[in-house]
This record gives sequence, C-alpha cells and structure tokens, in this order.
Amino acid sequence: MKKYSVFAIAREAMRSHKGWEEQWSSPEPKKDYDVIIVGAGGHGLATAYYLATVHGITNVAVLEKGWLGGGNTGRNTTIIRSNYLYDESAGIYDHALKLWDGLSQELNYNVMYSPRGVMMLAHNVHDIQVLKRHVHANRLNGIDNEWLTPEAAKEFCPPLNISRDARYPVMGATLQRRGGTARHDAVAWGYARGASARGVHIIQNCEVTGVKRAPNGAVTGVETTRGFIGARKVGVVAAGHSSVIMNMAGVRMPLESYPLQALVSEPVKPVFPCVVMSNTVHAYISQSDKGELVIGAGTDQYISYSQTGGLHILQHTLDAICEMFPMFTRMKMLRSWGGIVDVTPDRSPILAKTPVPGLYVNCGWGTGGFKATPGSGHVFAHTIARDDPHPINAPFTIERFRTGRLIDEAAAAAVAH
Amino acid sequence: MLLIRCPYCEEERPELEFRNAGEAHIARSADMAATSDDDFEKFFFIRSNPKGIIYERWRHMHGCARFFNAVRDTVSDRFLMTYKAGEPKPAKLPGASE
Amino acid sequence: MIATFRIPGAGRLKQAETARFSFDGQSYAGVEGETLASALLANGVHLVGRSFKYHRPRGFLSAGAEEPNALVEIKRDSARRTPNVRATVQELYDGLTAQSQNRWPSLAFDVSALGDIASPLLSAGFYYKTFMWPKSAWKNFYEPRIRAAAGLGVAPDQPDPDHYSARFAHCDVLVLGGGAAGIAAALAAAETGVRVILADEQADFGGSLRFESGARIDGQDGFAWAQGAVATLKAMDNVRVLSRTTAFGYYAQNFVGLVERVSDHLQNPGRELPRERLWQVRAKRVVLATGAIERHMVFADNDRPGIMLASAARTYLNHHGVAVGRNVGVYTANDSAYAAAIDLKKAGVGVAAIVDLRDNPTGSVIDEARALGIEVNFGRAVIRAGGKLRVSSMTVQPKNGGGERTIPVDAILMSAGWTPSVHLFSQSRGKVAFNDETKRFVPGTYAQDCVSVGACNGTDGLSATIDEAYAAGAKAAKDASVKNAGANTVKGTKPKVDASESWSRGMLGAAPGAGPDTTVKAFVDFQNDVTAKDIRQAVHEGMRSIEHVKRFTTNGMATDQGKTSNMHGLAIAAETLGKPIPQVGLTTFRAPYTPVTFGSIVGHARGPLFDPTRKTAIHPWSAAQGAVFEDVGQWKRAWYFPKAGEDMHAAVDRECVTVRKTAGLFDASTLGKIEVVGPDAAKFMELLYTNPWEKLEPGRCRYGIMLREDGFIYDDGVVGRLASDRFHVTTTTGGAPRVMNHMEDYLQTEFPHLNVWLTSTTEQWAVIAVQGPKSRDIIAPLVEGIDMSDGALPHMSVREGRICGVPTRLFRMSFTGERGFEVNVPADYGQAVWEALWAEGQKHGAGAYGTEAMHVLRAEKGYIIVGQDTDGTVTPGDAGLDWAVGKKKTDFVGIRGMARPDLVAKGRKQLVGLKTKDPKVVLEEGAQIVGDPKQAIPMAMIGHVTSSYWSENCGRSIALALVAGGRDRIGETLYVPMPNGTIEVEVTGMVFFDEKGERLNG
Amino acid sequence: MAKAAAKKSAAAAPSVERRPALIGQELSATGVALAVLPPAERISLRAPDASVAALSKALGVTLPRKPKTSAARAGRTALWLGPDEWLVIDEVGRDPLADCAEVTVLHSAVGISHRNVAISVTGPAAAATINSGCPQDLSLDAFPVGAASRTILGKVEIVLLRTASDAFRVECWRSFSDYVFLFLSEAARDAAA
Repeated sequence: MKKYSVFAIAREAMRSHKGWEEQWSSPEPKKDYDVIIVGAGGHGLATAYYLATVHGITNVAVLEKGWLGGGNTGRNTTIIRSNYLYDESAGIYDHALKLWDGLSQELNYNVMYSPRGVMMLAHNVHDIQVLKRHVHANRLNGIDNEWLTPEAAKEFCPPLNISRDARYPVMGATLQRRGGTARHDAVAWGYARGASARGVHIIQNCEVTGVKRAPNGAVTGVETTRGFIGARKVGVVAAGHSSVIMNMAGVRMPLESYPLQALVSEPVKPVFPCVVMSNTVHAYISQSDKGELVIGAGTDQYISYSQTGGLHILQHTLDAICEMFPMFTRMKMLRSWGGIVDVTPDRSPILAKTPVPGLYVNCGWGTGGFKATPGSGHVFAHTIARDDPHPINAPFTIERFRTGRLIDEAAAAAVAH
Repeated sequence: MLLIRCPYCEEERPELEFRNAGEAHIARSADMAATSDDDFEKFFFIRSNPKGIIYERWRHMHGCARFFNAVRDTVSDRFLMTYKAGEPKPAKLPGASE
Repeated sequence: MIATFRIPGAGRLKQAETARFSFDGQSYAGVEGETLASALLANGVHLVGRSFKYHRPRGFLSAGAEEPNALVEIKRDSARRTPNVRATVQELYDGLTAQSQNRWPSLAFDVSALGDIASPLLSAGFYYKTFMWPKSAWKNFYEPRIRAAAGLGVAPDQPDPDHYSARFAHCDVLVLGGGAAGIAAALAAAETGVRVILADEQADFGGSLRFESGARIDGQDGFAWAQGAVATLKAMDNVRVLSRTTAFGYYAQNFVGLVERVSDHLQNPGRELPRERLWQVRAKRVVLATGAIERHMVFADNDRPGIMLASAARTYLNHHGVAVGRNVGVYTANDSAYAAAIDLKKAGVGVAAIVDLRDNPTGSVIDEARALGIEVNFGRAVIRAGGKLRVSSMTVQPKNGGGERTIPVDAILMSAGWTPSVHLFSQSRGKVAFNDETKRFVPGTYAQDCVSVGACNGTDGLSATIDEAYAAGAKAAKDASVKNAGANTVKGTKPKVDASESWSRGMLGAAPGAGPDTTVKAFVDFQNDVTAKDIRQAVHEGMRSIEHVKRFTTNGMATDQGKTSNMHGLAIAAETLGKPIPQVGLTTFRAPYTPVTFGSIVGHARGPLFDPTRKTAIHPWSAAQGAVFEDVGQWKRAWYFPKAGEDMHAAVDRECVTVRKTAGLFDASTLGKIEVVGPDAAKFMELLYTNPWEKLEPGRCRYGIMLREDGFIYDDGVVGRLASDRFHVTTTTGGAPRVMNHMEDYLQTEFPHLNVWLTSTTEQWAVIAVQGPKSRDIIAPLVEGIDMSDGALPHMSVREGRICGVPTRLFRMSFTGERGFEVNVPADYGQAVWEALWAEGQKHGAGAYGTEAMHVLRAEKGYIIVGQDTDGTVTPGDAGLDWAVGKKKTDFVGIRGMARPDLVAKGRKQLVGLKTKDPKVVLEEGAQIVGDPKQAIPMAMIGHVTSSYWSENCGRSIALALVAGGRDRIGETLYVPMPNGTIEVEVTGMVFFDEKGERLNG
Repeated sequence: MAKAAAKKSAAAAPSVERRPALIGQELSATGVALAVLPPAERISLRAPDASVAALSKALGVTLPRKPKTSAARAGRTALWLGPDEWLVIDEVGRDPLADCAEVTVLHSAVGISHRNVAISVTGPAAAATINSGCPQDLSLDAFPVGAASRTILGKVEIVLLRTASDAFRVECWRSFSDYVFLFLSEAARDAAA
C-alpha cells in the first residue's frame, strides 16, 4: 500500500494523477477462506481490517451483494457520540470514539473525524431529568458530557432558537465535545483499502444466497451468486438484511427492518457549527464539509426493504428543523434517500456468537450504527478470532431477550407522566 | 405515503390514517403464565422480518379504529390483500406467483 | 442602459413591460416575465457565478432547471434572501435584486480562483489523502478552511416572513410535463371527463415548443397551439392546470409531490399569497411527459462563460428575443444545434462556424445551414475554448488529429444529444433499459400505474410524440375509470402535426481532445468541477461501481443533480473500465427532481401549527392567575402559581404547605380517561391490569397498574367502578393515547370474545383535585345528591351526582396523602365549577397548586410517577408495588414477561427513599449513586435519583431512587458523587410524611 | 344497561356558566367561511349488529351500516365511524344518552358532548380548505353529501361530515379545537386557488 500524503499528491499531480494504485483490489473469490464476512459496510470492513491487523487473520473474504459502503454506511447522517446511559452502551460507543480519534492516521486515510460537539436539547422537565441522568452517568464512566444552559447552548450553536415562546422551548442541553461527524464513504474506503492491502478479499456484486452447515451444525461456507465459498467461520454484518442471512442458517432473529430517511440541503457557507439532536421534536442536524445541512429523519412505521420512505416522514422532520431554526425555511432540500435499519426490541445491537458453531452476528444497530463502526469492527473481530466475545461486547447477546437482561436505552428515555 | 385498503371501511385510504402494529398471526398463548422462556421469547421478541411477503397488522387508527391484517411485499411495499382481524392467514394470495 | 442584445421582433414577450433589476449592485433593464438569465444576456452579461471547487468563472449553460452554473442570491429584503437560485428559472419582476455567490471580493476578481491554479493538487478525492497530520489539525485548521471555501450561497439568518401552503389532491390522470406530449395526453384524458391535473415547471406551457421554430400543429405555430390547448384545458371543470409547478418526488402508489411557485415571480406578492404551495397528489394513473435534456460537449475549457447548450440559445432567442452573442460558434454531435444556428443566423446574428463531430451527416437542417451561408465542418472537434471571463475563441481540429485552427467567437452553442428525463420514472421504482443504438436510458419495466410519453420515453419526432401521448392519455383515462367504463370515450380529436423538427443520437463522454491521453480540464459536472480526467482517475483508483465513481468525484451530486453530467460521467467511466455502459449501471435517481424549499415541505406546520398546543378548560383561569406552565406532551400544565416576588421554590413551598394546612385546588384535567363499558368490563380489566377487579364493588376505586407483555410497568392510574358493567379508568397524561391503543389492541385481537367497549373521555371531563384537610368543607356546600360523610364516601370511592347543578363524577381519592377529592365535571363547565370551588376555598384559606407542588406532595408520600420513577425497565416488584399484583390471577398482560429469569433475579434496582445526611442538600434528579465513593473512574454505579425535592412540609430534602437491591439496603449509607463533592445519603423507605396514612381521613 | 351513567337530567339546572371552546369564533375568506357551531348533545355509541335495530328505534334515527355514511332525522345525526361504532349528534337538545338508557340490548353509550367541538366549513372552497390538511378524496363522487369519516387534519384527528355539496362539519376534541380552527383559517386564505 502506497502511503497517502500531501507529498504523494504533489508527486501524482506531476503526472496527472495517473500513478495512484487501486484503493482496493477486486479479486475473484477463492474456493475457501478462514473467515467470511457477509456485508461490506463499515462494520464488516472494519471487522476484516482488525482480523488482519490485530489477530493476524488475513485469509478473509468480505462478500457484498452490491458495492462496498453502499448500504447504511453511505446513507447515514454520520453522527458520532458516546454519551449513552448504560455502562454496556457507553462501553462500546466510547471504545469506538477512542478509535475514531486517530482513525485517519491508523488507516492513512482522512476519514474527516471532526469533533465538532454533539448537542442534545432538553425541551421540558422530563427531558432535563433524562439528559442529566446521562450527564451524571457519563461523568462517572469517564465520558465527557456536560450540561449547558439555554444561553450557553446558543453560544455554542448560534442559529438555535432559545426563545421561551417557542412551541418547545430549549430548557438546556447536553454537549459532548468529543462527539461530531466523520466522512462516511471515507470510513468504508479507508477500511477497505487497509484490509485489501493486508490480503483480505473484498468481493463485490456477490450476494449470499445460502449458509451451508455440516451435519454437526457448524457452518462450512456460503452459497453465493458466484458459487459456493467455503469458510470455517462466518460473520454476518448485513444490517437491514441480517434477518434474511441469519434465516439461511436457520436462526430466527429478534429484529425488524425499517426504512430510515435522511436528506441534505443545497450547500451553503458555514452556518451550523456542531451537531444538534432533539429527541422531543425529532430533529437531527449538522452541516457537512461541503456545506450541505445534513438532516436525519425518523423511520417509517412498517417493515420494508425498499430503501424508500414516505414524504410525510420528511415533512415531520423538516417541521421540527424549521421550528428550531426558523431561518431555514428558505433553504432547499437537495437530496433525500432511505436506508434499511435493523432494530432490536431494546434498540441495542447484537454482537455475539450464535447457537450455530462458527456463525457470528453483528446487527441491530438501528439508527445509530455509524458512530460505532471502529469499535464494533474491533470487538467483533475479537469475537470471531477467539470464538469468544470481547468483554466490551459480551453483554450484547442474542439470549438477553429470553432472560430479560435488556440494554434498553430507549425505554430509559421513556416519555413521562 | 402508502394507500391501504381497510377491510372494514371497504376502501383505500391514506397511510396517515393508519398505524402499523407489527407482524400478524403470532398467537398469544391461552395459558400465558405456563409458557416457557423459549416460547415467550418466540412470541414476544422473535420476528420473521421477511424480505418479500409479510403478514402484518395495521390499525385504521384515525378511521374506523379497527385492527386488521395485511399481506404486503416488503421489497416493493405493494399490498397484495387486506383482511379482517381474526380471519385466518390466507391460503392463496392474489397476484402472487406460485 | 439599453439592452443591446435584444432582437427586435424576436421573442414572445411584451417589450412594453419594462422591469428594472440589479445584479451585483449594477442596475439593468429587462422585460417582465422573462427569466433573470434572459435579462442579463440581453444586457450582454454572461459572467454570473463561480464554480464550487476551483472558483472558475461561469455563465449560463442552459435556459432551465438543469442549470448548474448560474446560481445567484435573490434578495427581497433582509429576511427574504434566497441563496442558490437558478437565474435560468427565476422570473424577472420590477425591482428584483440579485447577487452572485461564492466569490470574494468580486465576481470578476475572485481570490479563491487561485484554487484553479493549484488544481493539479486538488484532484478527485484529494482530501481523503492528506490533511491528516498532526491529528488535531483537521478540525482546527484544515476543515474550517475547506468549509469556508466550500458551500455556495449564504444561508438566510432571519426567520422567514413568507408563508407556505399545502393541498392534498386526487385525480384520475396526472400529467407531468406540459410540452407537446403532456398537453396532448391531458387533452385526450380530459375529453373523457375524468379528473385531470396537468403540471409543468415552467411559467409557460409548451416545453420545447418554446424554442422549436419549426413546429406546426393544427395549422398554428407550435407554441401558439400549446397556449390554445392549455386555455381549452383550463376552461374544463374536470381539469386543473398548474404552471410553475415541479413534480419533485414520485412516491409509492402513485403519490406525487409537486411544488407550485406561487409568488417568487411577483413584484408585490402581498401578504395573502403563499410563497409556494405543496401539492400532494394521489393519481389513479400518471402520464410522464417530462421531455429530455440536452447535453453539453465535453472538451477543454468548455465551462467558459458564453458556452451554452444550443437549445438554451434558441430559447433565449425564440422565446425571450435575446441573442446570446454577436458571433457564435456551434459545436455539435447531432442535428439539433443546426436549428439554433439557423435561427440565430436568420435573426441577424453572426455564426462563425458549425463544428460537427460526425463525418458525413445529411439532412435538411444541414442543407439549410449551408444555404444560409454558414460554414459547416464535418469530422472536426472543438478541442479548446479561449477566453476566461468570457469565451473568445474556439480551436478546431480534425477529430483524429491534425492542424488546429482558432476561430474567434463570443459564444459557443453545443449539443451532444438529448438525455431522456427518466428521473420521475426511476423514482417510481421503474427500471430503465439502455438502448444501445440511441445510446440512452429509456423506461423499461414499470413498477406503478404510469406511462411515459414523448422524449422522456425515447420517442423521436413531434408527430410520433403526439400520437403516443394522445393514445396514452386516452388509455390512462379509461384505465382510471374502469367502474364507469363506456361513459369515457374521447370526444375530441387528436392534434395534427403539420411540421416538426426531430433529432436523436449524439454522443456520450469526452470529445476528441479531452481523451485519456490528455490533461485538459474538460468539464463533465460544471458546478462540482468534475472533469473527464477526474472520472478516469476514480476508475484507476479502483472505483468500479458508478456509485463509487460518483461519490469519489462528486459527479452529479451538485444542485443540478447531474441532469447534464450523469450520462457523460457514466460513459467515461465505462470507457475507462472497458465495459459496456449498462454493465456499469446508472446511479439512483432520488427525490427531489429539483431542489425544493424546506418551507414548501413544511407548509402550514409552523409556529402554532407546528404541533397542537393542548390546553385544559381551566387553563384561562390559571393563565389569568399568572401561572407558569410546563409542557407535558402536547399539554400545557400549570407548573406553579407565583405570587408577586416569589420565585419557583418559594411558590412551590407555599403551595405545598397550603395543601397540607388547609387545602389546594389542582387542575388534573389532562389525566387520560377511558370509559370501559360492557358486561365483560371487569374481565377485561382483569386481563389488562395486574390488579384484581371482579370483586371491586361499584362505587369503589382502586389504583391499577398496567404492564406491557414483557412485564415492565407501562402505566398506572386510579380506576373507579361506576357500575358492574362500567369502569372509569384514568391514565397518565402522556400515556393516554398509547394506553387506549394498547387496550384496543388486546380487546380487538386477543380478547375479541369479550363484550366490552372503550371510549376515550379524557376531554369530556374537566378534573379538579381538591386536596387537604379542608377539602370536604370546600366541596360539600356545592354538591347535591352525594352523601359526603366518611362512612358514605370513604377514601377510594366514587359517586355520581351534581355540583353547582352540573353532573359530576366525584372521586374520593388522594395523590397527596391528604383527605382528597377529584371532581369530574363536563369540560365546558370546568372553569365555572373551578371558580365556584375557588370562591369556597377562599373562605378556608385554600390556594391553587401546580404540577411541581403535586410532584413534591406525592413524593412526600412515596407515590410514584410512571415515566419518572420508572423508566420502562421497572417491574411492579422493583417499584415496591407487588401488593398491586393479583396473586391468584392466572392471566394478565405481563404475567409471563415479569417472571423471566433476569426480572426476578436478586440485585435488581428497587425504588427506595433517600435522605441526604445534610438535610439542606437537595440531590439532582438523574444523579448517580455509588457504594464506594473512593473508587476510580469508571465507577460502579448502583442506582440513580429519580425524584428529588425540597420538602417544606418535612423541613428537609427528600428523594426517591432506584438502587440495586435497594430494599435490603435501607439504613445503609450510599454516595452521590457530584462534580463539586460527594453527597452522603441514607437509604430509607419511600414515605417521608405521615407514614401511618392518618391524614387521608384527617 | 349502563344506567349508572345515564341518570335522567331532571335535577337542578346548572348554576354556573357553560364556556364552550372557541365560542363565537368565525372567519370569512374568499370562497369559504368558518364558524364554530353551538354545543350539541353527543354520544359515542358502540354495539354489535344484533342491537342496531333496537338502538335505532330508541334514537329515532336509523344507525347506518355502510362505511363512510351517516343518517339524519329531526336534528339528530348518526355517523358511521366503524363497524360497531357511531357518533350520534343531537343539535336540538335531546340527550341521546337518555334514549339509549332505555334500551336493554347489548351496547355501550358514553356521553361525549363536551369532548367534541364542531366547526362548520362552508362555501365553494370548503373542500379545498379541508384538503389543505386532510388526505382523503373529498370530491363529490368519493365523499358525497352525507358522507362521514374519522380522518386526519394536519396533525390531529377529526371527524368529517359533509352536510351539503359545499358544506362540512368538522368535529374535533376540545383541546385540539384551537389548532383545528387556526389550521382551517390558514388554509382558507389559500383555498380559492
């Protein structure tokens, strides 16, 4: 792998950029591998990368039915934060956040991690209780998250409307300064480049159509649109399609897949300095390096694999954005799109071994998976390599629903009285 | 915004009037208290989440307020049919290739 | 200033309607109704913008919505600034003020244009490869600079005074596009009598008939025919005609979003007119007649101002009466640019030469051009344009190499062919198919009830277009109205095409001189500064999917969404990959077709219509008393009632003391209320609540707990049994709608055999809680027909009677621990009965109290609030409510879930009381609790504070908390580490006041 | 059945003032007028098929069985809201709750006179005004005179009854009436388009 740097760019500029090598190779699949990762999104590629770099396992194929990074990785609003309430969630998301800080250097690929600060707004007494609970728990977990008065929130994010007369006035906010955004494509491409350079095969346009198991139940490989590919271990990192793949192995999952939409505005000069999230009015907004306002919408209410959603969902979101930022009604929506998010009953992911020997699953990230990408890949690689979960992902089992040991971040923010 | 035929109102109405209520034909045990942990997990947590034909429940929340069932293709979001709550899972689907 | 490029006699605008306007502070004259682009061109202004990355000078590429370059800011006043407006779409009005964007200090001298000089370094995706050292430099140094350079216009910074409206509409046939095809389809459909909507994005209908001078239909000029036909349609009752209306999104089941620009073209729109109107149309059939978009030629420096699409130049001439230059060159790979040359030549404009890539094309337009004396060169390419702020020449070379020749020109008209506008078809989830012969993607497989006609369907020629469209319109009408078929036969006659122009073919990708062996800047995507070279570089770097190429180069991701660039980009990628175009694939078309304002999507949902504000019947009284309100869901609830000089704490302290000393009045109207009626009502209640209900006597009440099936507390409330078959159920304020839905769900789908019905009565009843030792004295004088004695009306009972002559359901119940009542009266009487009770209360020194005092009072008694002391992970056992679970019951919702292993395991978090060692210290709600305060971070947290108040009645602070194994820790000392010190607390029981409960009857 | 909630209102008249929501509000725009209608007696009536005849008789109006329809007689209107649900509105001061109290067949009648507020929307632009926030097809073919339906207006639920080709009755819950009236007012400004 030739190193990227400003000098490399200058060198290439002299020869019209014709000397760049391929960022990743596109090999034909081999007959078998030590490990197959199903799904070349950020999580899957990161898993392959850490299998190679941390565990020395390079006889790995990442199979992708479309193009790498083309699922939720390339369709999300790129918010990064780790100020989760429960120890388990805080543990995995902060593990990821620590990896984000330095990921560009680790990958020699500018993923543009920008700790611009993630602000979450409180609009009523209940919000204050919930968000302060987060602040206190985060502090004792060593995770930065501070409480801001409305005035301090406005100072940090000048476009914010903190009028007491607003329909849902801002009564305060939390701020995680290490939170921010990153460039989604770069994350997938950077991991792909790093993994490919270490011998991992990234095989695109190769859809898994079946999971083969030996008489003893263990996986032996996968059937694909490009033929059977053998493997001792298979890690499923298929996001919205996790149920589909797991069903092929005979494992029924506690998952439902919903359309999740997002949109961007036309690019404008810098106007929005951080990430603002409001759970109460359902609005999530930041501004990209290119100048587009990046806005996350809610999920549609029904299961769908269509990657499209209803206009009324976007309406609901823009209503909230324009209520909080009334100067934005004249801004224009440039692009809207949909992804498929797989949601567990407690809204927390599953990163675990499965009842099938040699089969591992990493799914259920719902609407928040992007921020976890490095951490998720890192501990999932551990789980696959050692056939044993890393302590950080040990709580994220499939079995927790049967026993009742849920990690219910959403319930903890339950709407009150 | 989907257009959904309500089997009670006997016409297609806009999605804004409806609320999805999850997978259909998951029976609640008549002897709930005696259900095993495994069966309870299957009943309450495990979902088919199919890519393709789904049997699902809807409520015509802001219409006749009835719950009913629908058969929909989760890839195209096209409804194949809707039928009243309590009616059995249809053996044959209109327009579905066999 | 005289508009020197107006051609007398050309165009269709009334020259009399002069409009003054300004651009970058310079004043100009234009003609009302033309576009800003046309007006600027009439004044000889071509330079209007700067590109995104290299800040290269740019002019007008097009005359329509596909414009990538000519983006300006339109400013009506300081609050009504709109960035990124396409000058080719914006209509001129008197006084219009426009400014160029993305340049500093001026359009002609832009410092950032240094980026153009440094451009060899700024190759595709360069930013992924650098700016990484040192680590913090990205956020602190590089990113702010990149951000400042990026972005186009400047976002508005004040609330928008304009308003936006919305409309749902239904029709049988929705025709999108008002060119010849759309009009013909609409005519055919409308004549059958079905409901038709015809929409077009332009101010004038006609589509390409606006510039096609050679079209004649029904004996008239094509454009005139279009106006006549649209007038006919407008006059029909069953037709709605929408101009300036863009269909931006095609959603499931023929649901189409359109935005109508109502007043952006008006000088004085007035306050009544909305700025824009959103149409959400559900159509039985959709006819797509969206036309085609001309492509540019990809050659070196093809972005210089003055270089534009041939059809744009024709539009400016034939529609607006403006010449785009005095000495134009033409560069083409198909016939259509010839027509532009001919029209311009006939209008007196010099045409320096036509350069045609094709070797030996034949046809009448070529003959005509030659006959007019225009120099025509076959088999040649324009390999370079000269000039910087304005094109000054074109350099021509045989396409396979050879001698160069530079021809001076002041404009270049180009045409690489036409791309069918399949955007909406593709959004409808239809699959496009590549026609290898014509090199274009056309509609293939349909996914919805729609049909494409005319140019967007790859149909060439006006005659074929009208035949196809008219037939499709008639069929759509027939298909849409199967119910009353027969009544729907076309009564009109198909328009007859007398003369037409036609063109097809052309070329895709880079033209000679911009091939892989070159290093020139031949732009594919103008706005994002993507060149042919960038696309090849992306492929060389391993980007094999067109989606990767797009994302890596940003080709097609600018505000024009690749309308002119996508096909070129695809062709260059395919050529570089050595694959046929269809194998590389087309990127997905996503809504919106053109950018739409947030305002148009939001519509009425702003300010008070953003979200309903629910107020109780007693709200006006509370407001008049100076109450401060809090938001609880959509409700406004009186939070506290400060008297002069009181802050919140003083007011709450006083309210709490008053209740326990005398009495207080509290507006409890927002509590959810559900009437459960039917012979099986008690059976139903048994199944939905943990408590037993069968044996509850009519006239008595019980505190009920509702679980989800997973065993966690979902809601709670006091339930009164009014009769053997009638329960009055109360829910939490926020929980009312979901509890109702939850109950209906079980009733309709799990327990349909039960004869019982549910009715929401939340808003039927205003509820006045009267709590305190004097409560009975206050109420009794106003009540008729109810024996208020403790014997006849004990704690937890309910009676029906009258108060102030108004029917009431009078509950004896308490959420304060005091003797208490809740008076339910029909809502319209709520305020008057409150006022009567208030008057009685004044005799006893009673006061009003708000939700904050209510919270304190109930906490003093250890009564929980679902959603505050529970959070969706708390079982009845955790909350100390085991007593409310019917032990003999064999079924209720949640019975199994609450028995799962981890829900009955030891060490679960349990609700307990906390007393701070220092009684003056009030804990913060949400604060975390630890056993060992000396441990290092991360600390092992064993619980958190759920409720915490200063209790004036207890003379100390009190708190409730969820603590692991809490009930076994009563008496233990625990710690709450705060940023400025650790607070010691003692674990206690949950009751802080009147532990024996004697005051309920006090 | 259900006598407990349906005591005859023979006792003393109210000694306090009734203050309905939105009292006296009205608005007139090009092509459409809005007015708040006077208080009416209302019940939510629930009953199985077998009870419909007896209830119809007691109420003096035939409860409609067909979706999206209503029936009216002598100032009393019964709106089909669901297969076992009717909204009965009496505008002439006769309490339908009392009439149902006489009926012994299986049913549930719950008084909701104060729960709902009614707004009339009249004029040639009435349908367009409502369609500003209501996604149903309000053409006369799809929603003829007498048609009735629970549906959506903007962000709230309403019950819509077409009383004439150019007149509707919009019923909503009391606390949503400010929103509904304001929404219709905003929509009315633009409905003539």
